[in-house]
Amino acid sequence: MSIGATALTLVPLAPLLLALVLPAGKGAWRLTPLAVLPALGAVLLLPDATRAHLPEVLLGVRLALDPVSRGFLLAAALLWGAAAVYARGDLRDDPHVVRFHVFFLLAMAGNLGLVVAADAVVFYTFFALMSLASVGLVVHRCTAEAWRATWVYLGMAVLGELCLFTGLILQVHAVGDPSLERLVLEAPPDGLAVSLIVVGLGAKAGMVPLHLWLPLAHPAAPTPASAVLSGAMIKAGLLGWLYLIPRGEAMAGVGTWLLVAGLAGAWFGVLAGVLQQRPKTLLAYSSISQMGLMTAGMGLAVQAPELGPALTAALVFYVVHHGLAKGALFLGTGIARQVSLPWLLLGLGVPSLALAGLPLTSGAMAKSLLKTPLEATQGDYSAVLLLMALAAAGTAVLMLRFLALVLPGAGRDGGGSWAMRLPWLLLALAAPLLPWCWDPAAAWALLSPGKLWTAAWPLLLGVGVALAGFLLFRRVRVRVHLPEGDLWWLLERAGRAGVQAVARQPVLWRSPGGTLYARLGAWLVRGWGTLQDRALEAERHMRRWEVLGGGFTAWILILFGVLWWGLGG
Amino acid sequence: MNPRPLSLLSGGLSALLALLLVSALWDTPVHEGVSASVAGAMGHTGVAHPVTAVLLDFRAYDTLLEMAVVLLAVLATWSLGRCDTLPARPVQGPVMRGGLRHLIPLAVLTGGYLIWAGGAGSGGAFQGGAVLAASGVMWVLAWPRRPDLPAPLGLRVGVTLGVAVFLAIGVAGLPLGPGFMGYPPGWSYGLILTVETAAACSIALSLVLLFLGGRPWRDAEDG
Amino acid sequence: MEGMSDGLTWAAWLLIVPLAGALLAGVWPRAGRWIALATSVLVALLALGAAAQVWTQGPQVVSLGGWVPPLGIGLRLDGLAAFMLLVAALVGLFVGGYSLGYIPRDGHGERFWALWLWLWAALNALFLSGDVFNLYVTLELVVLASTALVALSGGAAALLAAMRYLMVGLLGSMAYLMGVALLYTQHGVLDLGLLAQRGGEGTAMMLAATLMSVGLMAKAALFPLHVWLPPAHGSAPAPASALLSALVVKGAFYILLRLWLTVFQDLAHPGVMQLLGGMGMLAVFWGGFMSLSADRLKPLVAYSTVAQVGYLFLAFPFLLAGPGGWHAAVFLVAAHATAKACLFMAAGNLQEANGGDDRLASVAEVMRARPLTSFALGIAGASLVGLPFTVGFVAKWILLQTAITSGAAFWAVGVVAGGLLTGAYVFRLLGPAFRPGPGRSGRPVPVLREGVTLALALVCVLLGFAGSAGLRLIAATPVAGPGG
Amino acid sequence: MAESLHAWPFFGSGVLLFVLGLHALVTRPHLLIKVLAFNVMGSGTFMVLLSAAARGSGEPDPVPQALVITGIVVAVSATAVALALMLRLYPILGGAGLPPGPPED
Amino acid sequence: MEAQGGYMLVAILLTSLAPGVTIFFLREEQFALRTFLNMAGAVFKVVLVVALLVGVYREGYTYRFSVTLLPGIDLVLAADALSLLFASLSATLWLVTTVYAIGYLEGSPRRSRFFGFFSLCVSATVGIAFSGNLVTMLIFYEMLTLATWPLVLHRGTPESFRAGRIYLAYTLFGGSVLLAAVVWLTVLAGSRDFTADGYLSALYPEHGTALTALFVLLIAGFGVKAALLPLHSWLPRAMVAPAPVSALLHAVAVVKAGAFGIVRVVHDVYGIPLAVEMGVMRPLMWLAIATIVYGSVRALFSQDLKRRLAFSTVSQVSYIVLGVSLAGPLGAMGGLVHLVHQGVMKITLFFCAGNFAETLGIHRTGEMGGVGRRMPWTLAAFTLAGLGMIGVPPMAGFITKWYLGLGALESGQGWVIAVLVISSLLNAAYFLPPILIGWFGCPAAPWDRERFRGHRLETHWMLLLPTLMVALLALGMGLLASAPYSPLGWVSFIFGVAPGHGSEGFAGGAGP
Repeated sequence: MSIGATALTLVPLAPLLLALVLPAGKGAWRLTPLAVLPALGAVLLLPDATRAHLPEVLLGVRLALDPVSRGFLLAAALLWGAAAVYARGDLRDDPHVVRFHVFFLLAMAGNLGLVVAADAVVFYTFFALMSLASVGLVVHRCTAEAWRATWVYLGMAVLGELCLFTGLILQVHAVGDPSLERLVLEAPPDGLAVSLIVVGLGAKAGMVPLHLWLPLAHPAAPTPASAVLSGAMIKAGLLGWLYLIPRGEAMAGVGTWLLVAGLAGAWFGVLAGVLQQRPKTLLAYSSISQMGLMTAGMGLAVQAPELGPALTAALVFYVVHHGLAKGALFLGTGIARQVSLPWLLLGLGVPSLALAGLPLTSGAMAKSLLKTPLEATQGDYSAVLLLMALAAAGTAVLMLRFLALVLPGAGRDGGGSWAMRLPWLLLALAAPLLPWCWDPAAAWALLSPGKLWTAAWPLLLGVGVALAGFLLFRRVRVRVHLPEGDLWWLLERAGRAGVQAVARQPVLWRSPGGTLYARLGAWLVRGWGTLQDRALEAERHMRRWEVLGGGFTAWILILFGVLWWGLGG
Repeated sequence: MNPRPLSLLSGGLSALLALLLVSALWDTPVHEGVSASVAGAMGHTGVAHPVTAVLLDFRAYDTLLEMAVVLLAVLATWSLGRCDTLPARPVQGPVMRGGLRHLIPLAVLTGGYLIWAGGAGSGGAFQGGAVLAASGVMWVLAWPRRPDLPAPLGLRVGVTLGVAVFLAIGVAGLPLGPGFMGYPPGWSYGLILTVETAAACSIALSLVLLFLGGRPWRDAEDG
Repeated sequence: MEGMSDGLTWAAWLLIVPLAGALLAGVWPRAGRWIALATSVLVALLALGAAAQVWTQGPQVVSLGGWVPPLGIGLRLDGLAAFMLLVAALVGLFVGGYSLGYIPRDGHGERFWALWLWLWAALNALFLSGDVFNLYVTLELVVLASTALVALSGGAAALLAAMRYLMVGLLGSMAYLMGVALLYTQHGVLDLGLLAQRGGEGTAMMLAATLMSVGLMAKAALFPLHVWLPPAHGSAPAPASALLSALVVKGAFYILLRLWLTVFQDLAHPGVMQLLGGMGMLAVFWGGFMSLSADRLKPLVAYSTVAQVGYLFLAFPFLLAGPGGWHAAVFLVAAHATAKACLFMAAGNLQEANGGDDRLASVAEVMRARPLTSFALGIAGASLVGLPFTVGFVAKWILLQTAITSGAAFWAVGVVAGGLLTGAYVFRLLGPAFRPGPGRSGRPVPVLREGVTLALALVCVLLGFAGSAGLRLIAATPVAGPGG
Repeated sequence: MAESLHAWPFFGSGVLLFVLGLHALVTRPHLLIKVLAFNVMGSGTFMVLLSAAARGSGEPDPVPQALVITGIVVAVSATAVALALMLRLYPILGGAGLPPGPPED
Repeated sequence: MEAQGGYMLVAILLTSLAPGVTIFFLREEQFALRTFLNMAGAVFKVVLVVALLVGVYREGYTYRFSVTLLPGIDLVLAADALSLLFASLSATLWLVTTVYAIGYLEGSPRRSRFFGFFSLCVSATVGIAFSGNLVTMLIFYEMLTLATWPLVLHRGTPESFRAGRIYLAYTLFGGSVLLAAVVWLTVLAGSRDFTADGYLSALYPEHGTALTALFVLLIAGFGVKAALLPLHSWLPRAMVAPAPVSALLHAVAVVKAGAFGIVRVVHDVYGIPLAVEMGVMRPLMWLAIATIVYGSVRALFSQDLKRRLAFSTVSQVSYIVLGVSLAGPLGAMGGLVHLVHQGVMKITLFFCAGNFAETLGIHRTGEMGGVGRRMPWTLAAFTLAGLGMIGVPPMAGFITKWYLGLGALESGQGWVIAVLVISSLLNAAYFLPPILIGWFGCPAAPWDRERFRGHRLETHWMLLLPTLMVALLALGMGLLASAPYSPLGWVSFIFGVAPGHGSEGFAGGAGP
């Protein structure tokens, strides 16, 4: 095992081992942030195409690091590190701190592991570990709201996993080898398998019809948990798509489907988000919207294989950008009350506007990276580009609504330790600095006027619409309020009604054989009793001498008769 | 079922059985049976009368078992318990006793003759034994006080004597004669006679004891 | 077929020793217990010798007193007889050992030894005899000895049961004798071999067959005529009921089988055989059903004998199935004899420990405190049901195998269903041992008795491995005609 | 057939005795009558045996006679045991008939 | 390699038979001797089985011991790869369960009787594992009934008697049906040893109907103990037995004996090609599927923890039957490997259930709220095993599900995966809630019978240690599945496929 391979295996292993050690040591939970170091080291130091292979473990574990997974790993590592440091401060006096950190580390291991996985089975293993461990994070506060969110999240996670499992097994059987490279290249365009994979990962990536758990889980989970959930974990779905959806003409249908779902998600996220009251729910809807954009990008990449590499690079950058920005926003919301207004303005303002695509920030670069390949090719993607721009405008409106919700509460409680402020500010700084250290050339290109304008007009439009909206609502005084988890709220109500309806029918619920079995049992016992009495009576009767003697004579005659008849009398 | 219809049914069935038996016996062939070969082999038996030859030579084993049956009957009755004092109503008056005083010696004499005559004519151990037993029974009835029978051991030996002698002679046949229950050649008449006398005495004693119906002595435990 | 001298010696000594023992025990009852022990050991060795003789030199017909059968009486020392002698010796040995602890030393107890040896002598004579009339005399010996044994315990129930037993016995013997008379009238010969050669299908032969069969079925307690058995075996002292159930009932079946194999083989029409088999099956279910509803230990075991006798009668439908069809039923005799003897001994132990009351409910407490006896009860019960590692399993296996090879699958279903029913009442017997609550060891029972009971149970397991040897011994029976 | 004809009365009476004995044994509850009936059946059988022996032209075949003698002795001993048992049962049953049902054993 | 070392097999049998019989006659208070006998027997058996494993794996010896029972019928003990799989499972789990039972039954009455029958039962199971032909398997199969019946009755309460009666009725019925079938088969084809692809193909054309009827009888006979659908209802009722009994018997010995019997019948008596040709595989698969779904649904609705585990066993054992009925090497590998995995996982669950009941008096899933705080280690084991049952990687259950899925696809019935998915869903539905409320819920009512409060360990060490050992074993079997000595490795050795990467032809990939 070369150093690279050992380092690579350490990426998921470090948090796992720490999670196992945690319950034993008293204050060991304070070491959680250290678990991220191997991942950071791997991102920065390990060359591309580092391979690790453990033939003995599971069904033969294979790990690999390539540009795509490096990007995802960067985002995940930074975000998990920041959240871990934040959590040290946030949950210091929580009675179940050890339990939280164990599940936190397990989820981290799952997330980091699936990023570096190079084998379908390994990917699925870490995916399952991440989703089940994150259940522990969502339910941590054990409030009614948390339990409700947990049951929804757990149900959808398990369903998603099973869909993924079926899709994977179909693909692996077809290709005959679970390694991801071969799956992507050689997997036959089996509609069922791919749609199962899309749905399975879509549940995690918050694709529109399957997004129900997101707005419920984020407000319920503790801040570091929801930061990581929104920043890193839902990205796993996207990564899965990148690895598992085979390219090629036959996949055009899936591509368009993804595109449509993505755009719908983008729009739905914005519309539902604006109507929210709580900042974290709003951010959740913003994640749905952003993931929608990324899904659309994914759809385009699948639909037009020639755009594949460029779009993938764009998606990777978009993931990093969104991860860091969304993480900063969540952490900021967490301590909004303990921080003075100017710090808050800086710490939240910059990442939120970055998300909206403010020029000179990672947002603008992400959106332009996404758009340039579309403009370059001959296919007319103008409609798509327009919709994307409008979505960006929508995000701007959303972000302003978010700032309106958060800023008034600034500085109310005071205090707030540096351990919580530092990671938040660090992430916030990433928004402006990221384009420069990612790809300086492209960053310069962004400064050209044409590019500036294409980035700026959606922002200005958004600001205009936001101001108009703000003025309108102030006068009309109407409180339009969409309940969190929109569709789920409807489903739940319908479900409860259905259960009561069923419960009212007495027939159905009494166990079908209930009385039948009881009656049958009683009848049997009675029958047995009478049978026994009758037999004893017959026995006593047969014991009488006359009956015995008569039987003897009769028996002689019967036997003789049979003999006579038999031998042809 | 009250007895009425049951006996009718049983009667009908028995009648049917009778018919069957008659029809079965009707067409059985007439045959000499074994009498020819018995006559042929009489020479070796040393006994003139064929029945006695069959009884004590050809089918000697049957007779051994038959005497064993009598002995077992006595043992069985003894195991049922003690006999009460006999007879329930003793015969009073001198006639019985006077008559018996002459009759019993005569009966003993005839019995002895019957045993002796068995060799040549009809007679033999069982007939002689029966007559002796009859005299024994009459004697027991006439003198009703506790019969002064010999001690228990004596009784037991007496009863077992017949079978024991016959078995001993049978076993002697193994080395000397032609196998088990076979008499060494030339000795058969003498041996048959001894067997007959021993058998007669045992049978007589057994029948009298059977008449008493139980152990004629007090055992250790039945106080 | 003329037997060499040693064939005769084995057969003769097997008759002489028990007879001599019986005579001695009769004359000298005080020493009855030691005479009986010596005799049982001797006879066991003789039985082994006879079996070895048949195993090596094959079957022999031996004429007594040097007179060849039509004149004299022949003894048949073949596989079947040797096997039955072995079974009688085995059960006799263990019952002897058991009785040493059971029979009190006072006067009343001493009569048991003489009666037991008489019964054993009678059974040996019965198994060896090759003459129809001689069989009648041995049957009478068996009836008288058994009646005395049943009446030994002296209670009202015992005496009545003995009377009923004697009446049925005599009725059966009288019918048997009339059959002999018919045979003699028809053929003028009494030896089984010669009668077999003459055969014939006249009404006389048919009526003789019917009378003799029904007489023997009454003595073997086959279903409709079984009513005398439960009170008789129930109220007899434990060693006596062990002997009665294990051997005496089998003696009548043995003669019936012998007759249908030799004398009446021409009459062995499928219809009759199915009828006998059918009555056997009825007996299995009736006996099983009555055991299920019996609430006392000894009647339960007695009714189980009625059921198991039913299994034996399956030999007849298999008679026509092909060569050796009936071997399975004969092997079952050994399986049932050992298991039933052990069950009765265990029942005896428990009854005495429980102060004479053998109601299932109250016996359970004693069971729990006596591991040896309960263990023996368990193994014997398992052998009766035919569970693995016991001789019962091997017997049931061969029975099923014969049923299936004979093509008559419904017998196989009957055997399996019967097995289930047996399982029901055996586990009803064992169930109480697992109830909670303290065990009460009750009155002291000599360790010898419990030891012997367990030893016989272990023999049931060891015999499980003697399956092929047993079958080979039984097969050494020269039978002309279908059953050969 | 001639010889068997003149043996006919003996066969007939033998069978008659056997059947009468059987009928009486079956139907009459009284124990003593049962024992007597048993002896009647016995003599019926012996009659059949002897008439089979007497059928022949020459002097009768000795084997059945030996059988009959043995049979008689066996019958006697069986009757003796039956009577002894009956005597023991008499006080218990308070009458010599077998009770209809079994005493509750 | 010629057959030698047959006495090794007898020795393995005796290691549990001899102590078993001697324990019967020990007095209650001879505690030390009884424990020593038990432990010595268990350890010695494991050592012998390991020796056999090495012998068969490395040197490829064959072990055979036979004694003639009847002319033409022998009692044969033979150690091939398949039998060693089952034997090693029973041996290891017996060792663990003995420790658990000693801890569990401390101070309860009638322990000599318990451990006596306990050892008899394991010898019967090992006997079934090593039996070389159907007759021997039948004999040990019925001996298993005899040995387990008293264990079900052990508590002596009225409902344990009712359960015992029902158990006996079912198993005796099964035993009789099996006896009839084996006799019929022996009459048809003679009593022959288990051979790789069965020995009945010669009889097929003309004895067609007889062979099908025989197949039905054999499956019914073994199905009783394998708790197939119509014959399963004794299993949930037998849960009244003490925890170690339900752990070893109803998770490992009895249920697996039935499944093992079915595997032997399909693979080594009929042989896959013949079974497929006769068309009996499809109905068997439908029966297995029906049992899987039915078991899971009933488990969902039963509130009592052990009853839920019992129904889960009913469903999980049918995974094995499903695997076999898929008639392909991969499906069979999935089924066989589940034989071991389910045993280990289910025994962990029963141990945990036993710990909860013994320490906190918890019997219903509803009462499991907040158990995580009071007994974290036991609940961790319960979680591991629960996730394993659902089939979540890296637990052992996933390996089975993976191979069954591939097996289904390989034999053309891809839709079987839907069944696996539904079953996993149902498993999740009845395992995850208790786990979640265990870790995160709070106790509804204070635990009435709380013992071992304030001890260093959460419960008696003899209860906790075995639980953790089997939980780690379950995790290890999943994690190190491709190692040669892991169940998957051993099953691949049985089928001659390279372990790892469950697709044929794909070499395990050279290590770096």
